[in-house]
Amino acid sequence: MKKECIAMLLAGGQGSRLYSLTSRAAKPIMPFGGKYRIIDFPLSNCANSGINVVGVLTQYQPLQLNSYIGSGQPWDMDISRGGVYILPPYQSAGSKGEWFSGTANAIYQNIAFADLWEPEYVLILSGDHIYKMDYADMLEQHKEHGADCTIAVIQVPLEEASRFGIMSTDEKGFVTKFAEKPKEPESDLASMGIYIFTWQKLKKYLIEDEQNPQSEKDFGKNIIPNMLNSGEKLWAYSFNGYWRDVGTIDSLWESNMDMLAPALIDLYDRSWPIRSRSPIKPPHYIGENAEIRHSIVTEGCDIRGTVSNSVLSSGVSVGEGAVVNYSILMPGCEIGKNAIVEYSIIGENAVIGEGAAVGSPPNGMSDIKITTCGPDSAVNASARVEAGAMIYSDRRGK
Amino acid sequence: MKKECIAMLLAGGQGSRLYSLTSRAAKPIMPFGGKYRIIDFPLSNCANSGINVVGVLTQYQPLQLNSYIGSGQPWDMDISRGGVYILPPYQSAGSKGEWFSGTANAIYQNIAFADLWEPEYVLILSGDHIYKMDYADMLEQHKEHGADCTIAVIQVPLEEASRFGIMSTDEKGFVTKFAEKPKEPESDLASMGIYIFTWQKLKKYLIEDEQNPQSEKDFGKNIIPNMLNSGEKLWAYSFNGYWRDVGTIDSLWESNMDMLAPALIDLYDRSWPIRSRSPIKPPHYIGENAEIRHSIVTEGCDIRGTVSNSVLSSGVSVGEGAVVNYSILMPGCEIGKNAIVEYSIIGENAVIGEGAAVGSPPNGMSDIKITTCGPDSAVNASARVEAGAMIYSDRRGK
Amino acid sequence: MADLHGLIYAFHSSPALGDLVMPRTSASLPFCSRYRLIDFALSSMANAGVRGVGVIMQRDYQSLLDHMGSGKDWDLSRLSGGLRLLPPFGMHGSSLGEYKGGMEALSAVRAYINDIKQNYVVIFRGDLAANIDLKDVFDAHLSSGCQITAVCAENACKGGGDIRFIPDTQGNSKKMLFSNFNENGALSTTEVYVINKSLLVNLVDWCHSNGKLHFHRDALTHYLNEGGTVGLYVHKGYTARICSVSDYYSANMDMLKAEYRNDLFNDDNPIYTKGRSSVSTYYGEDAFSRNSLVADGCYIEGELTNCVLFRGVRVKKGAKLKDCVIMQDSVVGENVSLSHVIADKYTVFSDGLALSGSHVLPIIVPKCKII
Amino acid sequence: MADLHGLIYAFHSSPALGDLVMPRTSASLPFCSRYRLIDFALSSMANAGVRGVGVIMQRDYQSLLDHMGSGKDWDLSRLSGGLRLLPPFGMHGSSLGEYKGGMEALSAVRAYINDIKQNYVVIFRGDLAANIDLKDVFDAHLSSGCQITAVCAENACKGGGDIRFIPDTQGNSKKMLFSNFNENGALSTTEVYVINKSLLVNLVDWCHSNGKLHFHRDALTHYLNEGGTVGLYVHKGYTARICSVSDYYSANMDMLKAEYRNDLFNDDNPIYTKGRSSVSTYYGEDAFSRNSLVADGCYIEGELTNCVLFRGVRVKKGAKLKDCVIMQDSVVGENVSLSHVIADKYTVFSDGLALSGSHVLPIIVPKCKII
Repeated sequence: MKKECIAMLLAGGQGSRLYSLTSRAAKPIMPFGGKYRIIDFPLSNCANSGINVVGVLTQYQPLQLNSYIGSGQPWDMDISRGGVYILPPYQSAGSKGEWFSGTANAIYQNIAFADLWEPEYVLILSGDHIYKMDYADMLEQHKEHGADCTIAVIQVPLEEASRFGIMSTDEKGFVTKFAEKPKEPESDLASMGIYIFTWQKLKKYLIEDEQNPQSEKDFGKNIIPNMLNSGEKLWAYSFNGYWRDVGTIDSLWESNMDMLAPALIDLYDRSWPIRSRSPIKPPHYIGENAEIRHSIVTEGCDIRGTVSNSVLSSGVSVGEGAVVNYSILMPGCEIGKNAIVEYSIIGENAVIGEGAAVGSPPNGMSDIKITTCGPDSAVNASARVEAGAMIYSDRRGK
Repeated sequence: MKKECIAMLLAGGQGSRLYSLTSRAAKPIMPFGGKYRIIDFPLSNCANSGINVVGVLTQYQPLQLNSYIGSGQPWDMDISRGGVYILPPYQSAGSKGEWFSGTANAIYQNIAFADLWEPEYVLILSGDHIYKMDYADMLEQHKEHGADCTIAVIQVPLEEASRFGIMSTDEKGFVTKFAEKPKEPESDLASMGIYIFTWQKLKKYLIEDEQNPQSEKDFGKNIIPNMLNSGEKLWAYSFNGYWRDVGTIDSLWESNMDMLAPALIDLYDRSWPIRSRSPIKPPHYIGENAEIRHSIVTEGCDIRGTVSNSVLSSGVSVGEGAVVNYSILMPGCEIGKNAIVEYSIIGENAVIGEGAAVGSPPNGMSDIKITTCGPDSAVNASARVEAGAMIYSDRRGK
Repeated sequence: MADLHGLIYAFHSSPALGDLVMPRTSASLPFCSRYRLIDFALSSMANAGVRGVGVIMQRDYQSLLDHMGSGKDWDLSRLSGGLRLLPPFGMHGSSLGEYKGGMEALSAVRAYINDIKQNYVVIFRGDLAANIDLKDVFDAHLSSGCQITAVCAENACKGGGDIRFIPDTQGNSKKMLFSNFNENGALSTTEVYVINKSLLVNLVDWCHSNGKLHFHRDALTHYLNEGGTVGLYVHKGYTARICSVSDYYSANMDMLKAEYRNDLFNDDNPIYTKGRSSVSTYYGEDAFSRNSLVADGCYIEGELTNCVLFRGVRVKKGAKLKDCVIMQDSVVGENVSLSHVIADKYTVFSDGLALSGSHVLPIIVPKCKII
Repeated sequence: MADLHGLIYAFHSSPALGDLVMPRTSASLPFCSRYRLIDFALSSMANAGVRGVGVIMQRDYQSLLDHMGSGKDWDLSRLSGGLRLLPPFGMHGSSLGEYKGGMEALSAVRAYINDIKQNYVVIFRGDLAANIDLKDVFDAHLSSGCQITAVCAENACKGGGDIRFIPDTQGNSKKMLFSNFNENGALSTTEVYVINKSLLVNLVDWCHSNGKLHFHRDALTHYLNEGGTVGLYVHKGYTARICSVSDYYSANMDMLKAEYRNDLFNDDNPIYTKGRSSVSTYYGEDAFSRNSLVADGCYIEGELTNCVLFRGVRVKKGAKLKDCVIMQDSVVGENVSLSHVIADKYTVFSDGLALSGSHVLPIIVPKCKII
């Protein structure tokens, strides 16, 4: 079954910089922006871009990811000639099986999957970015410039450039230099970690890289530099829209807060829907004495207290007299009566006891300390959780 | 989401005793009986027995298995409160991940999956048996006798008993003794490898067994003997119907031949349908000069030669003048003009050249030697493949 | 898997619902922010393990077809059984108007009823908002030994008819009342019935050959006259039949009360509905909301008090909504002031408009109207 | 994803098909062992990347509903677009009989046509057995600059009408012929058209306001009279329109020829159909089969020569079938002898029976008949 372009989504990691929040499930299905999970963004982008074969490479707690993706129906990908495929590590004849040891190795181990579709191009995505992008447009440029690899790039403030893979380009837009997290960045063009490769070319470099015992088997550290050194044509695809990496607690909090500013990224735009799997919940209810302002609220919530500048996923309850401010409440968490939650991320099904106080506002905006409570964690009634603290899951046996 | 009983299907192994036939895909999706794959039998039995949560534990080449099972729709299991779940090995917080090291370990590693459904009972199945069984009836007996574990048993000829796990029972039917492959069997009641456990009880034994470094983490060798020694109640559920293990070349051939004797196992019975995922193929065509007798033929076949006593999966072609006798032709294989195929198993998409001769009839029925050609293998025109030979896949690069 | 087959009456458009049923039947009326009335019948059946359901339709059923699709959202998309839509077959020219009664509708799908494999049938009105434990009803039916069991509401069914049963000492009934003349202990029927398939077939045939069209007036009366007994099952939860604008309005307002809402929508017996992928609801800097139910996908910059909002509604700055029901994708312009208004789908209220109805006579704005 | 929307005429039951269309429309006629005629229209569209398809139905469409379900088997079960069944809406009492022509049918679904998001529409007859590369047709339509393109068959469409177009030097046409009077180079239309949506809407409105009902006689004639040009696309593959018993019989017999069969059913543009899980076909010890097509699930102990068997057919010992079409789940008893027989679904031939028709006049045994 031939497809011009298929996508491979790297959803492998635990996302260990998110600490307690990912102790129960992989980062790509972290709740985000109320209604979503992070992986909804790349999956919806694929569907909207007309790419209908997506391999999801994963080896960390795949059960929830598996159930979440299911048949792919919510993203309109439950089709007989394509779909979303979960690709775990596996054993094969004469091999005891190997865990994915790097981003490039993960693709290497799934060459057979890609070959099934006889693709001309392969799009490599990761599961921890929030953005809307038309991959078809990127593919157009890749073809137009006869590139072997096209890398999506975005301008970043020069002072932050050393956190990214930084590209230099010639006047036409071809990449001339690539430096992974350079100390002294020569440009402000950062790689977004989104690549289109001409498949036969990528396959060659993947197979070569496997032979090199020194290699970290990583796209940014090995494959891209190797291609550049060998004189392959690498095109830089410029992207101007909203794009955030949500790999840390701070960036997760910030990008959720961004969702309260529809000018940054318009999720209400019906021409580019971000789709998700929704639980079965009645509408949300705002109580007699509730106050709600500048916030996102999802079906199944029951709000009796005061909520402002916050993002509430489905099935959250906020008791009478409680105050929630600048916080992210993930699905099913309960905020007890008269509790105060500020500048915090509360994980799925966590329970904040009556009158407890979690987190506190910063002294000036540069000093924000986000407080986190892991999924299923509990904060006792009237307890005080200091700003920046991290409560691990400890409540339930499962 | 509470379910009284869920099933866990052990589809893990490569099935290495099938040699070349399983070099590309796991045993449970080995084509069988024309229309089927082996896993269709336990899956259909589950559906017909009203069990609609099935975890499929696998770590060997899962891609084809994954695609075959898909959303579970062919078995009527694409439901929102249940379904078929592929369970590969995985990493979790603080663990590098572990391959399944035995049947019991595989279930142990997926305790969290089972607990999701809060089951009272767990049915353990394997992916290499051909039979029709009403698990609901077995569960009834389990409950009726207050058993901790119920083992399905079948009478086998005493001279073959040493190949099985052999049970002795008291006059009521409770198991008093269990011996894995005993040299001198005390009974002719063999375990079919189908168990129902009271889940909390099984969980306890699984957790204990994990602590024992000497254990092989196997149901037959460890869990069942441990339960018996600890005085748990083990009930033997007697089964009288057709049941075959298809773990070897000989047994795979024999049980396919059994399908030509509808008196043994009635697949045309609409009250207990065995369902499968069908490829999209037109009806089969029997040519002007073809002869076909005592055989099973599936959609998409194109038969121009003579076929007798054989089982043909979908999309098989048999050229003019070719003779196929006592053979199993798996999906998409091609038998060239004037070729002779006897007492053979021809793998998926294998090509037998014109005028080639594969296998030969035995001298007397005790001396049958089955010839096998692996998936995608090729036999050159006019070549001769001796009885009992095994051709490995070598033709195509994929 | 219960030995029970479902039949839903979804052909009726109650005239007292006025403009609300112009584009649809009563069963496909949107309700409580994200549901349609028929979701209650479908979900009650699905939750009881009913695997085969026939939906009797007649005209104006496009919105029902769109809503139900293959039945997948209720797990009723099955290889055998599943959801079957039953337009009138083989009735060429015989009845152009709406079915005049339940038995006429059942006669029209007589062939389907005949092929039902289950031994028992549950009949459910598509315009009933009630989460009924049909497994429990079915158990009661089997243990009573009656050939038909009526599900009665503890309090008279809101907006319901007056048909009641007088229980005997066993809790069954041999007497049905059509008037609302007060008789002690009489129980109102919700018109949900569990009935032996054989009896159903007999009653359909009897009515057909005698030219009788109605379920209660003809079929049940005949059954009781012949000495039959009706089992009575009392459903204690919230029950509303939606036959008029006032029924519709007050049932939506009832949903603002946690007691009623939690009774209809609970995790043990969820009410399923067609999925629609949408974003969460956004409340702006100056938004204000009190005692309101809001679905996903809304964008609220104005004020809501005692309102029920469906998906994708936009309430612009300065708008004030009180005691309103606003259906899907409607837009309320800046500084609009609405009270006691029911706005159908895709309504647009232009900036500055003011409309005020009353609890007794809410104003209905028809579908797609721009005012 | 093509900028092309599909419309399928599935309301027609051709009278010359007699008993074969008693329980169904022409579009839902079973064909070639496991298909229905409408599979060709649906699959041709699906293979061309058409994502939205409306199926125009009128009466007797239960078998179509059952066959198509949500459209999943053609990958037409989509979140937006997908398969829509179009019974006549808002036509209360206006037309009880069958639509008299294509334009009347299109008028009845005018609201649906209006909402089509794509700029081009492909119209396909549900009774046409042809695997047409609509992507290629669409490309030809776009490059010709014509507002409408007719798909013509190289040889006159078997069983087809006589409507033909005379090509000009560019390969387009300004002249349509209704008679089969011989004119050199005239091309027969398969009645598959790609048409600009704007033109389609105009023609529907013009016909509606002028009381015109027919596509060719009224709409196309009007278009040509006004100076319009029809693009011509020649489809080279097998093409049969099934309008009579003889069409039906010979098209099935055609499928025994590899040339025709491989043209209709090829791996590049597969014909999809509703899945039915069944066992493989079993041939017994004494079975004999020559030049026959057999679906899965049959159980054959007798003899077949030049036959087309559908799923689940049982042929008992000693039975001899020659030149027959036997539909799903029929049973042919012991020593039955049949030649030139078309047996509809669930037919039972009792032991020893002999029936013999001719190629010109095959015997039709209606559905569920026991003889």
